[in-house]
Amino acid sequence: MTTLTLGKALNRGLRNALAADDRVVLMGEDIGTLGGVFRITDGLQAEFGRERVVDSPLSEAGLIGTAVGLAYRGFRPVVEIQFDGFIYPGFDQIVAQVAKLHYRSRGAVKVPITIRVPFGGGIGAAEHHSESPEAYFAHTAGLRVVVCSNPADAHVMIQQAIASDDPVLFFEPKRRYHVKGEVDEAASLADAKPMGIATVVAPGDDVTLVTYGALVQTAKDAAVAAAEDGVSLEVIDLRSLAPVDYPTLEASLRRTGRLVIAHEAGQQGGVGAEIAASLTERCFDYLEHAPVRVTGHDIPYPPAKLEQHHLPDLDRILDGVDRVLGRANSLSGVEA
Amino acid sequence: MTTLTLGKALNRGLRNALAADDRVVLMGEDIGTLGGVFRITDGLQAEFGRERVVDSPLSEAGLIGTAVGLAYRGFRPVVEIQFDGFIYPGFDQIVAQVAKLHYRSRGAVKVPITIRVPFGGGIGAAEHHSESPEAYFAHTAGLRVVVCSNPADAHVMIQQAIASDDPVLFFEPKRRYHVKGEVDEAASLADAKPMGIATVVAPGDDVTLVTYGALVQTAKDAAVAAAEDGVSLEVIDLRSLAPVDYPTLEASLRRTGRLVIAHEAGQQGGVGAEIAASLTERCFDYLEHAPVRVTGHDIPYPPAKLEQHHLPDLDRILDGVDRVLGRANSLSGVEA
Amino acid sequence: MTLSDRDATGLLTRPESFVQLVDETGTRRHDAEFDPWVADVDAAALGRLYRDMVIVRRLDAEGVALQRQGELGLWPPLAGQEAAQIGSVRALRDDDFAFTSYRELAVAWARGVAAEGLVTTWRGTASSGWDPAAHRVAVPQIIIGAQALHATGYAMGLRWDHSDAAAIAYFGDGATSEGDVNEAFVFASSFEAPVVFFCQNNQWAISEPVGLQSKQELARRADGFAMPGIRVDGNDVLAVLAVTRMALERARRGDGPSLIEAVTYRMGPHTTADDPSRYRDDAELAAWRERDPIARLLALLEGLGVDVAGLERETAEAADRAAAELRAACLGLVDPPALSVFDHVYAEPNSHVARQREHYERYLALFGDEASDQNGAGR
Amino acid sequence: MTLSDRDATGLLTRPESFVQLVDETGTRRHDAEFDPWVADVDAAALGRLYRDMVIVRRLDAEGVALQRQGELGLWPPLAGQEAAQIGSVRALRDDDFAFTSYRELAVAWARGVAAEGLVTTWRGTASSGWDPAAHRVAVPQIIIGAQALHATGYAMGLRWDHSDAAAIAYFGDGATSEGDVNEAFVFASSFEAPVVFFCQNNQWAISEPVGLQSKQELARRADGFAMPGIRVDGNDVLAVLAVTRMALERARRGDGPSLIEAVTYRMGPHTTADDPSRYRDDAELAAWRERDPIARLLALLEGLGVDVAGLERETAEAADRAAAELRAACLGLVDPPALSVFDHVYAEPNSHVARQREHYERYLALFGDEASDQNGAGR
Ligand SMILES: Cc1ncc(C[n+]2csc(CCOP(=O)(O)OP(=O)(O)O)c2C)c(N)n1
Ligand SMILES: Cc1ncc(C[n+]2csc(CCOP(=O)(O)OP(=O)(O)O)c2C)c(N)n1
Ligand SMILES: [Mg+2]
Ligand SMILES: [Mg+2]
Repeated sequence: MTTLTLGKALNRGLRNALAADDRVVLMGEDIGTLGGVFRITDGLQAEFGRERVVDSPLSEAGLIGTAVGLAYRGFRPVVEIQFDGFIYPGFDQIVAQVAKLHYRSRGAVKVPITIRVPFGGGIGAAEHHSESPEAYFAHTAGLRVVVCSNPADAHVMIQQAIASDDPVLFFEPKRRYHVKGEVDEAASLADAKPMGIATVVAPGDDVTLVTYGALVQTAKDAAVAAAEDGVSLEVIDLRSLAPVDYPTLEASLRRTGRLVIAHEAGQQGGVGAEIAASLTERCFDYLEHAPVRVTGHDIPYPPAKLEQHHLPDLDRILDGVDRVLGRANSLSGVEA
Repeated sequence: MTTLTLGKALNRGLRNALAADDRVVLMGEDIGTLGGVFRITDGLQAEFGRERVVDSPLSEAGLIGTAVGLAYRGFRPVVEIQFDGFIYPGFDQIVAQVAKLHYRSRGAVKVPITIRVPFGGGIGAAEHHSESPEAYFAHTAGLRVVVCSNPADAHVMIQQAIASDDPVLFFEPKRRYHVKGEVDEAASLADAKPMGIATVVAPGDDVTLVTYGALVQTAKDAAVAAAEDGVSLEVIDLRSLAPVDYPTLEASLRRTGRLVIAHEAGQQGGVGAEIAASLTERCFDYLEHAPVRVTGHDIPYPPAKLEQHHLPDLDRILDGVDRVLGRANSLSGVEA
Repeated sequence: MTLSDRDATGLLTRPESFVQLVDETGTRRHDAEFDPWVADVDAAALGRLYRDMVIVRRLDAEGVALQRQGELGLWPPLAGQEAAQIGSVRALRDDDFAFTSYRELAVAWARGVAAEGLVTTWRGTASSGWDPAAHRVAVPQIIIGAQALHATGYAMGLRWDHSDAAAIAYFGDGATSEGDVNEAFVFASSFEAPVVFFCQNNQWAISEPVGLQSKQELARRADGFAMPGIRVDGNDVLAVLAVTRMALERARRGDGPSLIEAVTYRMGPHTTADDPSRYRDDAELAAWRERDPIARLLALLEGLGVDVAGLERETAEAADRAAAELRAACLGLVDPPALSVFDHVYAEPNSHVARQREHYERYLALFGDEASDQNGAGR
Repeated sequence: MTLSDRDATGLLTRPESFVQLVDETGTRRHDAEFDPWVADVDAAALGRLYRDMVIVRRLDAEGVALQRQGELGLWPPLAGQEAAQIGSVRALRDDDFAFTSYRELAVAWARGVAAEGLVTTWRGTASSGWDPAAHRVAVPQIIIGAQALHATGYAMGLRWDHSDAAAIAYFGDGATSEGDVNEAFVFASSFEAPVVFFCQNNQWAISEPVGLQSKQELARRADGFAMPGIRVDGNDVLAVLAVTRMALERARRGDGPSLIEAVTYRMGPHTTADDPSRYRDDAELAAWRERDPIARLLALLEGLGVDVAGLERETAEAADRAAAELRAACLGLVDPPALSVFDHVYAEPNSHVARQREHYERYLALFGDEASDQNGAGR
């Protein structure tokens, strides 16, 4: 076991992937000499050369579109999008090409492209630097969407994403890049838990609290706080948003009968909507209360000084728990 | 009253908007001389000139981006996207600019841009010509998303969308362009029902069936078929997907206790997910069954010969009704 | 629309500004720079190019006919662009890789795609007609310009693989306005990718004349991206062959990308769904008929003393056979089974797709036997 | 990285290929074509340009200091680019409209934006600092290149309004690789929009040298879009003023867009979050210090017999005052009320936002008085 930050765990995972398969190439803006604005690719160009770790011209459509061509040629491109809010110029290439090429070619062309996206807020950044665009991709058939939340997962999941023959949108909770954790660098990938499986990060009986990315830690904190209050939260780190690991969620919800879903992205059409709807379909008879969503507001990401009024935090999650338990909460007395 | 096709009703609505306000400009690929590939803008360039009805170079980002600049200059641009599947190159300008500029500028810059999108399948078309991308936009704060389903609504709603100071994604069910209906061309806009309000198109008591666009007709057919079977469906045409008119939906669902939502778009993170989740939140105690979604599969739009196996149709909607009623259905005997 | 809008590239007024080896009358024009690139092209080779063009024109006509008869959903005719497509595709080596739009019937055909593969997409039985790896032709692209980036990426890979093969990207005049095409120029230039950008300027993007996309000759777009840009008579198969060979050779040498603007004309509608009479006049079409790529080559062959009557007869027979084959393949296509709608969404097993598939299978079973042979070809 | 990658535009080796009216030593170089455009610029006017540049450099330094002291979240320094920004913005008429990126402090300042407006975004109290209509400067753009299309659209509107005002779009060398910028060229050219594309080639896009974006001088990108492309010494305020005036005049005349490449240098980090020592060396910076835009103008003024010591003193005082004002404005900014997070999402009433706002208000009320003055400025 080594103690690594989440960022460094990604760096080591990428390094393993580059070493394991010489068709793996890393591409992105400033990822070479600089090692990326978050230094996730630090040292990799020096080690693997300029044709494996490639500084690209400033164009996201260009990055994704050339990655598609490289996939045609049998490469496994790993593209870094510098910040969440800069993925949209590449949206057409992702949605119309990356997601559809395997289907369109009737399986003849594999598209093992990994698109890494540092995402989410809470870092006091300027506009376009704190977005949570994951729902767009989870709604796009043909893509897999995964999110890591801790160093150990980051290390394994990035390698699994790269090894996957499907295109993977790989979301990294940027505000947790510097948080440390134990990583077993020697562990074999073959034995690792598949990236499509969710993890129960804190067991509990009263409420199932589902989230992903940076909010996993907040949810764990909420479980501790709730426990002091006599409420037992089962916290589940989704890890995969497409497909979602429903068996794990169902098993929990059938026990607790109460579901809270938290994410930073807005509520309307967020990932929480799908999970609430799907779990209501699957577990209706077990539900004691309507699933509760604790999300960012449906607003453009606000200026930094207001972000604490946008992002779900410990208190807002606990308020959601109160709501699902029918205890006094922010909606008490309001017609639901 | 005049009998007009849906396409012609849009044409007349656009004509009214051009005549009413000389800051309204239409822009798009092939909309001038040709009148658009669906002829929705037929005759308008001849009548209003080349600076009001503008054939643009072949670039969707260019179209939307220049529309933003025109909004800065006080114009009200109406952009035609030729087919649903071609909107993605303009996605960045829509999501990062059109949706956010009013917020970003603290209300100083209005963005009264209407983006017209012929959408949906069922026309036997090639790839990228039958998509239902509405959920991407309904998930984007700052945008309004509306869908017309019949000539009368089309005529009024396009004028309302253009008159709105907010950016509007205006979806047109292309496979119903040729369907005729009565339109009151003389009616005043001021008296018209706001585009944000849903319409109960068939009253009923047993099941609330919610849909939009081309499926509204299918849903009405389903109501007729179900009635023969002794089941009374209340069909609601959503009209607005963002925001959704929940009061109308709630009133119905509180009576019926059973909700079916149908759309052509895929299920995962589709508009139906949000509506199911929101109505479960708002009407949990009234629900007799989990809301049922009848949607396109979560697959890239299939080749034409398979589209009837992708799109919800009368039978699939009726199967959904059976499911929500707990009658024998495609999932009978399967663990939900 | 003024004349200058319609013809901003100045073709009609400045024919001398492009590479031409065979003029409209079929006369060989000598060109010190480009002749060497086709020094090997003797009368027999010219005859084969003629044959190619006649066959693809015939196939194209059959496609249109099949569409008119309701056998195909749509067809995007190439008529008029045979020289541009055949001249360029015949310059390729077997291990080069082509990325096309929807209109490059001739490219797919020349790379050996079977008749069936040429029609599946338009009949709607599948979204692609062949295995790209087998023919080294990508799945045709409908999103305008997107394939320019794919070709560039592929070419970057070629370079990193130390291969001396090249990629070629086909797109239209309209496509030059899309960001993707310009970004492809940026990437190709930056990475000195061995890619040839082959723009068929057929004067129209549906109803929009090329002058709306550009007030400058499209070949000149190359300069600002540090590439050579060559303007060629796209109706002169020999000239097209020459410039494409030159550009490919440059790519193989490691000198990077080039842009070719093949000045040609779409003689038919944009697709069978289009009505060009709404936006262009007969006189324009008539003027371009004078520049027909096939007639011109036949005249050249005649001038070279070839028995053109025999060649015509023989070629027409071959073309008819190909057309009959196309028709038979088209009519023989069977509709895919219902559940194949779920095939290949992912390369790896996917729980969500599996579930939806299972649900839909049960749903079909409600209708009894109809659904019996609805199983797809596997995951 | 080889030298040719880093300096593909050849600046260091070919200074003669750009417009320069004042050389690095402060000597006036005469130029028959461009002198007339600045014939009115006498010593007093030069003094005012000097003053502008000194003030914005000082403001910029204050911004960096405020960030280092934790008062601002981020700051993107303009140091080194004063001549490019001041020379161009001072060429504008009041009714022209500027669309900038995040780095054009000097443009906003010169258009009269108050001190507060220059820092709000970076302090994080609002995403914009001024009313675009009041100053005819759009909200600064972070999405690279997007504003080039906005400027073009605005200019199309100017043309349709028969106005003789113009738009100017500021962007960097890196931005030329984005599709949006190239599409802006297409639209501007097609519609003969009165827009000036002003590219500050400051040699770097964060860590990427301009040679990675283009192997060709960026000004040459214009040719393929049928625009004039002018390369100017971006550290020579007089030359920048001249070429921008010329381009604006062309726009006003109805002759359409132009591209200006102002060759300059970002002397500081990309932003205060950046560490340029990771990707560029001191020698490069030192070489560029020799071309400092302010020192050069001072030398010219001295040569013209101006009392430069007096000018320097007086200007330094004005600059210090401006900096103090900036600091005071920054420290005086109050955090916006919590519920203002919901303001202006839409221009019209919106049931969904209203509901979320109401819910959040109730939520805040759970915490008692804290939430009292949390109301926003209205809908
Ligand atoms: C991104 C995108 N926008 C719009 C379309 C609709 N469309 C199909 S073909 C076409 C014109 C293309 O013109 P050009 O590039 O000149 O090629 P040509 O059809 O002439 O071969 C258009 C606008 C599309 N397929 N993709
Ligand atoms: C679409 C997009 N992609 C990436 C970024 C991240 N980014 C911010 S500034 C920058 C470099 C810009 O370089 P240049 O255009 O030369 O302008 P400069 O910063 O040098 O003024 C990058 C890559 C962004 N803001 N927007
Ligand atoms: Mg064309
Ligand atoms: Mg720069």
